[in-house]
Amino acid sequence: MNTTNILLIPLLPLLSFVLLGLFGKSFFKTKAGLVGCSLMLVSFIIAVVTASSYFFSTGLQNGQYQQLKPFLMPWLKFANGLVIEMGLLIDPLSMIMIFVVTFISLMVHIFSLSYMKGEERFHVYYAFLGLFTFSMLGLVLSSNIFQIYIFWELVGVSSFLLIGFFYQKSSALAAAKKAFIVTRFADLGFLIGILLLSAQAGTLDFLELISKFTTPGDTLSSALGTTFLGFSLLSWGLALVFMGAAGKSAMFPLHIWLPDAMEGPTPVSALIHAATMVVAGVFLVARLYPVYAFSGAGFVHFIDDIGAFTALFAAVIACTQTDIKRVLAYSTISQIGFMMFALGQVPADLGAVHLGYTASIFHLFTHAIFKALLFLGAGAVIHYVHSNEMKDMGGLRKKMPVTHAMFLLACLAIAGVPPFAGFFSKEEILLAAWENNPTIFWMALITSGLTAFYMFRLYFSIFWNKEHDGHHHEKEGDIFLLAPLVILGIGTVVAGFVPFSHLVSSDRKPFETELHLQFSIAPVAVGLIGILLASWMYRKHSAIPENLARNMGGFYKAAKNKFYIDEVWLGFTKGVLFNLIAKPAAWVDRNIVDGMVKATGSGMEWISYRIKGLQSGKVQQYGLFFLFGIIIIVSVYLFKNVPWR
Amino acid sequence: MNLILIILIPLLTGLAILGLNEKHARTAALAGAIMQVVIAIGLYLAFTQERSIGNVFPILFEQQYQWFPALGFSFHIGVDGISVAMILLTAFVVIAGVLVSWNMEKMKKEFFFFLTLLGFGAYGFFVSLDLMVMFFFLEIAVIPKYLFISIWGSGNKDYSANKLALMLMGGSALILVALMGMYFSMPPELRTFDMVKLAEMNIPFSLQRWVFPLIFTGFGVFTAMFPFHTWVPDGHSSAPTAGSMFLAGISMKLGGYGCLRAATYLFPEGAHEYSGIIIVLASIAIIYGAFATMMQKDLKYINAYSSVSHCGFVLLGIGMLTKTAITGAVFQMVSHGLMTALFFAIIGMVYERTHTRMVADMGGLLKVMPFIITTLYIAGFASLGLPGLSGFVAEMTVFVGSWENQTFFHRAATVIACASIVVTAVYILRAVGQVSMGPLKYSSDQKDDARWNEKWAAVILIAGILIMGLAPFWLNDLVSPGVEVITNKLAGK
Amino acid sequence: MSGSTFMFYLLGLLTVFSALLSVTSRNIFRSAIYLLFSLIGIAGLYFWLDYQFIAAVQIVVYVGGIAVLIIFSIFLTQQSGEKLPPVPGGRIFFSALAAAAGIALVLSLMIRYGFASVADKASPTAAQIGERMLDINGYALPFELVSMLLLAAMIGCIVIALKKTETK
Amino acid sequence: MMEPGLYHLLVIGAVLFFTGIYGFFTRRNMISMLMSIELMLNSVNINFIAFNKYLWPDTLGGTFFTVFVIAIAAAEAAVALAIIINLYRSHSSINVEVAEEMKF
Amino acid sequence: MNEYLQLMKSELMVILIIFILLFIKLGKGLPNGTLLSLVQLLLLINVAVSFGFNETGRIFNGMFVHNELAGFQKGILSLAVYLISLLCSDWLKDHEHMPEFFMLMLSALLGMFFLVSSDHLLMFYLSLELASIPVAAMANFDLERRKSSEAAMKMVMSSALASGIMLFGISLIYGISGSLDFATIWGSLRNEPLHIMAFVFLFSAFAFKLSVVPFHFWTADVYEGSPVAVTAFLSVASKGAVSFALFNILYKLFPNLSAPWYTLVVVLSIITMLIGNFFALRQDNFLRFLAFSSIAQVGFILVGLSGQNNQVISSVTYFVLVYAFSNLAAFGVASVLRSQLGIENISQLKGLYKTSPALAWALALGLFSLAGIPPAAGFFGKLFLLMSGAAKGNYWFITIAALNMIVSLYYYLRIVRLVFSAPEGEQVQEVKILKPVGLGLVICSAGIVLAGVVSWIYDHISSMV
Repeated sequence: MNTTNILLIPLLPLLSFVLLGLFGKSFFKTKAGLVGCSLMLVSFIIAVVTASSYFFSTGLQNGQYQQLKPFLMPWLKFANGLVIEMGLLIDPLSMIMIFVVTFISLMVHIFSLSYMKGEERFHVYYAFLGLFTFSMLGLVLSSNIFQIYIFWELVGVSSFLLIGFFYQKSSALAAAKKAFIVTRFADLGFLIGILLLSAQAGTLDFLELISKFTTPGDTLSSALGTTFLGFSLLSWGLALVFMGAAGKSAMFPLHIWLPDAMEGPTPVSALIHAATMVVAGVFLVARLYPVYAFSGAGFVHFIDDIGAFTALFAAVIACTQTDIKRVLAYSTISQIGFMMFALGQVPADLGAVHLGYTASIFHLFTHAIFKALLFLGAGAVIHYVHSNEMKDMGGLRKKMPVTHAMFLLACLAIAGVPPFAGFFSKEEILLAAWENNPTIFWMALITSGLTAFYMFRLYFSIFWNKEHDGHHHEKEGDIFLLAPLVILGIGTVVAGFVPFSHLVSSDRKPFETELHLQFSIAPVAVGLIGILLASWMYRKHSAIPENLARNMGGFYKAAKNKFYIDEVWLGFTKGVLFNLIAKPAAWVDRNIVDGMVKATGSGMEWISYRIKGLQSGKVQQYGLFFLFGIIIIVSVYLFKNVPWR
Repeated sequence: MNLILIILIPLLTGLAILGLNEKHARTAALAGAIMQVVIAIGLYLAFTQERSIGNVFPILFEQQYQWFPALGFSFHIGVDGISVAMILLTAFVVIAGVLVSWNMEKMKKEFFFFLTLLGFGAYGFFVSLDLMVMFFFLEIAVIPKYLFISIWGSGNKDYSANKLALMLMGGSALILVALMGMYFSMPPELRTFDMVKLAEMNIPFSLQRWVFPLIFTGFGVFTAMFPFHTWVPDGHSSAPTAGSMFLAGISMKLGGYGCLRAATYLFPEGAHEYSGIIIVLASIAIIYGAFATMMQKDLKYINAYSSVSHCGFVLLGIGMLTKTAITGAVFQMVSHGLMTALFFAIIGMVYERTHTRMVADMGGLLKVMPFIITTLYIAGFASLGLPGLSGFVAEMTVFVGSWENQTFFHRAATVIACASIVVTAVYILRAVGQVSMGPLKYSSDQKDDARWNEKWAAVILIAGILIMGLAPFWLNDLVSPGVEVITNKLAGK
Repeated sequence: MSGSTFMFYLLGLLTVFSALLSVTSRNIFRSAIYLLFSLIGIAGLYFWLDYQFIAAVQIVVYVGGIAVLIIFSIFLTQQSGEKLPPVPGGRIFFSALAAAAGIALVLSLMIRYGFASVADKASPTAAQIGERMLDINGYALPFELVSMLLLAAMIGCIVIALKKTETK
Repeated sequence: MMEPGLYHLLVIGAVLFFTGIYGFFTRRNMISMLMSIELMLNSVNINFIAFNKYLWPDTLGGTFFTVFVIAIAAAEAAVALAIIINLYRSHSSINVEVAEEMKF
Repeated sequence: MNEYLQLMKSELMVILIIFILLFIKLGKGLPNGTLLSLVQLLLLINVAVSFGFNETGRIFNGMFVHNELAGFQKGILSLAVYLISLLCSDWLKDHEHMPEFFMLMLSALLGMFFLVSSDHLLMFYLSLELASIPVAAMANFDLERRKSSEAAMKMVMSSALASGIMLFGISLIYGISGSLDFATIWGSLRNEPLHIMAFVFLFSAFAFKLSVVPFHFWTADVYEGSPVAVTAFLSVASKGAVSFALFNILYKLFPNLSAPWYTLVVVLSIITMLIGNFFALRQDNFLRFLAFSSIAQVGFILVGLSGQNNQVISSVTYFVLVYAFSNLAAFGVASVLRSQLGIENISQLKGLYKTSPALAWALALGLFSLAGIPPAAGFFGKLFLLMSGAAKGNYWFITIAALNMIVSLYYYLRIVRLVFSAPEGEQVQEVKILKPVGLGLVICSAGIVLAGVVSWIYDHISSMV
């Protein structure tokens, strides 16, 4: 595998961004989509080739996948050995990621051909998709913690642009701003974390950083030795970096931006807010996993608590939402929660197999596929009924059979029903949890039950329930719309059988995992219960949900209002940042700081008017001043110079 | 490379403009500006050429002429990497300014004359190696601004013009006193204003400790140092477009450059003595400016206040006294110069079409003026520090450099500075988003996009921003040797 | 109390009192006349100091010239016998204060300084004065300069005070 | 002390001088202001002569100064009177208070 | 005898011109225009004569001292007079007493010449009177204007008072030292109360002529009332001459009292700058404004005078030269506007640039130079004054001075703004610029631009001291 090929993977999408951005309108017009797709396709093929060659031929050297840096370019040298490098880091993680990213991105590109047809800013859309894909690929291939921060920001901004794509909707603007600012706030932590860690380690390169912080040495000892507010600098750094990760991956309490981000075009949600960008946080933690794992399990527990809580919390909210995309959004949050806490499952002795790590990446992989499928399916539905609301849907299974089938597959997968993809990955996660931390396991179990419930609630109320008339589309959608669904559907079926533990593991050594049937009974059962419950409530139109909601009362209301987290944040920004800081600052500036300047000016005017009487125009008075002047001067001198006075 | 050219060209251009009639003034101005760009780039090439053939002498292309020898002046000019960067910046901003004001109606001739005069002052300032020559050019660059605002300005222009001129002149008065103090406190045989000579001798600390703060504050006024920044919002908002571009783009950099070259470099011990205060003031400026910006309703005010915040980074970088931080400060000067000039240019274009600068009165303009708004986005992203654009490079360099200081105080200041990038994101997105997105508020929904001159102005500046943002190593290689000289002096080597 | 001493005091008193009267009297003619007396008294003092030449100049220029000039211009500008308006008290007070303070200051300083008089010699005769006046190493240059000044003054007076018959 | 000497003359001079100043400040009539000035000049002359007589009898400086002061006094008086007369033409009064148009 | 001619060449030249004019006047006379141009020509020659061929010498046993520097200073003064004769042509050419005016102005100039090069108290007194009495007469030359005669009255009265007080001081000095010759006096002066009083009495007269606060009150009224030509002469020539003379007084006559007079000069200069600025802030009458601004400038001259010996006189001389150019540019514009449009107020200058750009540029240059803004020469002038003051190491003083520069900037720039702003409503009508006026303005502008950046002028001056 040669470097230029790998470079092409991110650069081709960039090319499509530049081409379409500059000449899209004037030159390509409606062909823009095709340009984007073809470039993406090439990039995808190269990615597949690269990944497979890595995994199956070159990568594995004497029982361990090695980490390669085929390309490295110093980008900005700081003084003391700190260098921002633009590089490629080839290891199992990044390989899996480039596959996922290019694959989903390609699907979305194709899907959008029909979904976005006739949009005024069609070319811009594809340009932005290109930009995003480029940044995401750059992110996953980064060899340098600062490089990852750079692409991290780029990803954020392209998500901003895509969320705000329908720019004339005020809601889109609001959502885009919210997404950007919340993640930006999180990135602040990431940045400071980087500064802290890099200053401690004296390097920005991932591998060196990891080795410096995992092998005992003065770097590590100083990082652990110097403490601030009772925590070691290292845990501060990791916590701050995790803050960034949590922001991107919508961990509680920074999750608020993700549901609103659904304002963007649905394919975009599929790409960015389901499959790729939102898992960047997981990726980051996985990237630094050795350090997290090593840094004395202290901080890792925090990670898995957050993850598990987020998973449960989001699942509860998902059960109450009626906007199908929001349901999917919350389910995404919950699933990422799974991945996150899976990463937290560090075995007591670091030598042992880190099942959680593998499981988390595995789940990332499968989830990307079926969640993309769900979103695209939802997109198809929305495309069909022109609404996001469940109440406008129902009984679509006859009208759009393909979509229905694929959607069902995806639901089964996410519900963890064997033999679909979700089953395997979630299995491993639960297993890892079971081995390390039973409480987490139980939370996870409940969550997966809820997952099954709300997914099938969604499924039934879209495709079954009472017939909803008033849409007279004949065709379900053209080939571009359906092909991606089908492909992803196939993916959903087969993805589970990938021998993932052979590919990805914390120490990059392949290991064996076997299915523990007796263990997997419980999750599957919980899943089935959830499904049955959902079908009983939503398969036919009935009053059960309302009654249930009424009985649950306050809790239901709270859940439906997302437990008022948004309101809390809003209160914080409006109340504190604006009214308590910004307003006073502006006032002080105008009235006090500037006031002093004004005061000097007006003071001079005042004086000059007060003393004008001296110039009275009376020549005798002038003379009087003259004489008094002399007398005063002389007598001053007398008192100054003559001691005996 | 003869540096006299750099000073002479704008001067001759100005005279030519005065000589020509109303119609051809702008052509002459443009020609002059293009020449300046060519020369600036030529200078850059020559400079790198010299360096590549291994000329490590810090100052290149020196020239020295007798000038008031009786008083220890001498017309001594020369450049190092920092000045070259600044000269490039000036050339870019000047040509952009000329292009933007291409369709100036009122008193064209004088307008372009004063614009070129400003350029003249700036170039002279950046090449001068004698403190008094520096001072001379510094003051040359002040008064045209006054006339700019008071003649071509808008709004409460007389007040703003006075405030700007008086505060800046107040700053230079402090500098003047400090310079004289420095001169006469030295033993007669050592008295000189020549920076090269001064850098070689070591000035007693007792002198440094009162000269440094005066000089630094004096130049700080130009860079909107915290309590002395209030001329910025009024001045920028009342000035005509090209005026604000020059004000924010270059003349605030005069201050930063002076703080670096005249204060920190020549009085290192003083710098060490006062760095704490500088850092505190800079952090205040950064965060407080950012928050004050959040409350602004007028695009120009927004950009003006954000300039206060951004120039805070310059002072912070200088105050941190580490090589990286100072390099970052220089980066920030260049980057802020480019992006704020771009921002003001865009504001001018938008204003020309919508006849308002109030954010609340605009909306959805992306539909009617895609190019302009796209550029606005680029400017906005640059100023909120998006990677790939200049702002990011500069800010990150400052942060990393500041973090190099181990003490809690320095790191707290750095964290505060970092926090400002969030606030920046908030106000930039609020403004830009409101202007560009949402329901359209415009007289017609016909396209009314940039004209050729505006496009070129924007493109030139964007090119600068992108080059710096994508390939910072060029600028880094240019600047860091110059900075190293300064940091060596700071380290007492 | 020799005769000369008595003479001196007489002259001194004449000078001072007529001066005081001339600045206080509210009839301008009277004050002009008092001024005349005061000037004559000063001339007398010069005689007493036997500076005959100066005394002569004094009488010729002042008594004969300036005083007459002043009286003429009073004729030009004043109807006879009208009194000057009274002076506001504040002005008088301040002026008196200033004058008193001045006298106190000057005299105290001069007396405290203690000028030591030398045994008096013969005063210069008109002849000596004349020689020095026209000596190129003496006072020739000032002499010429004064002549220029008088010329200028004359021109000025003519231009200003000349009654314009052919006004435009 | 009764024997008249330098200081008696100096006292006379000082008194005359400040009498003149007093007059200058208090008189409303320009001509009488002029008279006060003449008094001042005379007092200065007395000083010169006195100094010349009692302290530096062998120089002629004081004497000559007196002569020239007298000459200049004449010139000054002439010009001043001319100006006053002209002012009288335009203001038809020589009271100083009529000439206070320009102020502040 | 030849030596006398050599050393007194400029004085003799002036006297010659005076008599030429006198004879022309007494003879059948000439039409005003020709006479004016003749006078201008003669004055030009005079400028040349006074600048060229200066030798050092001391004649009339110390009553007349001449050297290169004195020659240069006389040159500056005659240049000022020449420029005035050019710039005020509008007013002069149809003034019925033009020859007398020149005779008076020239005799005043003669007085200044002697003032500059006299080393003897008597000469000092005489030349000072010669330099002021004719000016008082000139101030009255607008015979019909009430203000003019009021100005003349105020001037003559207060200058009489001043010279009276100065005479008293001189008499004391004579009493103390028994001589009138600087060379012999200075040794016998000590830091004693009486000596100080004598000094203050003497100093006050110069302060009066320089219009240093609190001896300045006459200035504004006289400037406003008198003809522009006279005002210009007062504010440039007589100020220049007096400041040269003051240098002699301070450094040749009272070196032993330098401790006391230094503080006096510093304090007075601060007060002067402040008062000048404060009053100038709200003036609307242009000449009155210039009066107060020139008072503020005098404060700066005092800053320079307070300094270290060698730099003082060079910086002061240079400043006076620059100040002559700058101030005369402003006065030239003022005189053109007053005599053609009767404009006296600043507020009427609105939009002058529109109608007559040449005047506007000249005015702007002059004001910039007065405000001390580079590249105008005034910048260097003030800079050097400040440097000579700073040499004493009294930086608070310098700081105050520098801050005063800022205040003055405010009102100078205000006028420039008015001149360049384009008003909607009424604006200045067209004015026609006579050739001599144009020439004068060109000379002034050239001087303003070149005298600064071309450094050899200052180098030349400092080489002479």
